[in-house]
Amino acid sequence: MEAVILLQWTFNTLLGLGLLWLASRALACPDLFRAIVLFVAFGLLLALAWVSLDAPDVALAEAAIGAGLTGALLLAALAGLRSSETNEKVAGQPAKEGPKVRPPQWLPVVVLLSVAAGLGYVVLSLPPDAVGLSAQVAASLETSGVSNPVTAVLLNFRSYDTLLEMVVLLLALLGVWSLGGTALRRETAPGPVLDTLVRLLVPVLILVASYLLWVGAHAPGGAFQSGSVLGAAGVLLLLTGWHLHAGLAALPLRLALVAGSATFLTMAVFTLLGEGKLLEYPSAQAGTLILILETAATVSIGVTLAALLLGSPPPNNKDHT
Amino acid sequence: MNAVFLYALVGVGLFSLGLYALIVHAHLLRKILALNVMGNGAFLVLVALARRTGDAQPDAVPQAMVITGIVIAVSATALALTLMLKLTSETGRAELSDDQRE
Amino acid sequence: MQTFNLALALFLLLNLGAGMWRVFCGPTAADRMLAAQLFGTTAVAVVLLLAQAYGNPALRDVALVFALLAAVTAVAFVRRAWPDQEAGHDSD
Amino acid sequence: MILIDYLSGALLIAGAVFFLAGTLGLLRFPDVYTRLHALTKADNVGLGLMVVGLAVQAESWTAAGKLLLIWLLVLLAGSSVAHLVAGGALQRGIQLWKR
Repeated sequence: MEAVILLQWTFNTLLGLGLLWLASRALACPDLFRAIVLFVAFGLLLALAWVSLDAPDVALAEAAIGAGLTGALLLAALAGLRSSETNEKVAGQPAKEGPKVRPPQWLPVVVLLSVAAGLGYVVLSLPPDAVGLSAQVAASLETSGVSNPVTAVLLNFRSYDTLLEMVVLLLALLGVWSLGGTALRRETAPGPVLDTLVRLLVPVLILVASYLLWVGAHAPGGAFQSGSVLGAAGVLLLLTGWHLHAGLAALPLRLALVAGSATFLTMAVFTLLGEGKLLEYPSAQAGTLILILETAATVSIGVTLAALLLGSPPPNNKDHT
Repeated sequence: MNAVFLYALVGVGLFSLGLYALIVHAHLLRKILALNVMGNGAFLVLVALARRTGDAQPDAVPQAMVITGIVIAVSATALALTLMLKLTSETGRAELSDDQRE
Repeated sequence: MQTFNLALALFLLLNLGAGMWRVFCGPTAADRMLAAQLFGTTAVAVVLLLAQAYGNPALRDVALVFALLAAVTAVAFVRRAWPDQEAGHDSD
Repeated sequence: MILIDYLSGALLIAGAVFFLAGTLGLLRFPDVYTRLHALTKADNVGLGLMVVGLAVQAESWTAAGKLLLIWLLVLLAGSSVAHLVAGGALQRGIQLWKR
């Protein structure tokens, strides 16, 4: 048993040091592309940290978002940055990407050290044992309709959080769209290999998304993880030149985007009228209601994440007239 | 020192590193990366502290909040990146105007 | 068997650290991306080993998502972020 | 039981050796094409051996099936990406290493 503890301790220490090192390299690196690759690697290590911290639900979300979607978003933005910089013909701009770090001035260093020291002191002074809300969660798990505590918290006990989160996602997309978005790119045709890869991978991604949605009731998984995987499928399609059929780009797309928020709001109104409390489900139907909510949320999260990568509303029939 | 405080301290370190980079770097893409590192540091503190339950199951509430946070962070990053691209196409440089004198 | 699995996971983590060198040195963007790709595969193996060591089969789903999502970043790189002219050719 | 543990251990160690070889190749080989060659060994054989080694230990056939699925997915993605990167590198005129 001793050896196991020692190994775990070494693993955790190395992982922690690796995280700090990768983050500092990613932030200090002179080349932006390298910084992004380091940041993606940082996301991968962070997912390993969630695994060691016994938080598989978080690890799933991080694996889908931190290691996949964020990297794709950042790389796409870097490409956009390069093309707009070459369009503007700003002299010496590529060199400007180079070291922007001024020699460390004393003020930020002092800020860094005092923030780290203060926060470190606070963290270390916390009691080593704290049950938090886990007792309450365990006590109410029976009536929540699901047996995975994290899903129970997200979709039942604190479902107002998730309701507002759906709205935040929608607002982020509206923000992107109202900025006029970025110019839609003409993707070149994918070669046969990429084409085959996408044709094989996208159905598997959709299948895994559905699996995670279903399994979320009793094991790690749920709407967020599932929606992120679905979003990754959309991102993969968009990157290889697929585009939404113009007939689907107007109303059906909007419906998919608001499905999560709308279902949540409807549910909130009904529970408020029926049970007298916001989003408090009758425990007999809770499982079914949660599944309905999660399905709608998954569709919305997936479509929103893919739309965020696209950057501007896809052209629809009305635009042409 | 057990794994809980190890990871919590790493989280604090990440947050401070991110804050420092946010202040000293002028390039907006770097500032966005720095914000993400800061956020991940905060998440790490939350999830690490949620595990102070001994052998029992970890506290599910902070974990749920972090999952929400991860999805919010990626959508906020996408919005920030769009703002950055917009600014670059307007001004030709991915920096805030304050930093143009150096 | 638990000790053995954990020891292997630790070994792979060290391996990962060594692979980091390539992300720094490049010299081409493709080299950096390759290193990140190896990171993804190693992370899959580490998660699978940890799933076995901790007796938590749910962690295999994490590895599954890793395996699926590794391709997304790589495709984003090949399709978007790869500059048409490489600044530094291989020289070493 | 013991025999199975030995078998699984041997497979896992063999897998780890391929990962080590992949990393060493990534570090030591002279150009992007040879590094690709080294990398795909870790992707395909290294993870494959590990997956078989873990599948031997797995608690059920479904668990073993999921492990196999993970390997197949990595195989698919890894080989396609290797092809894309090599093709892209040739297109961009990254020269092949000559002794």
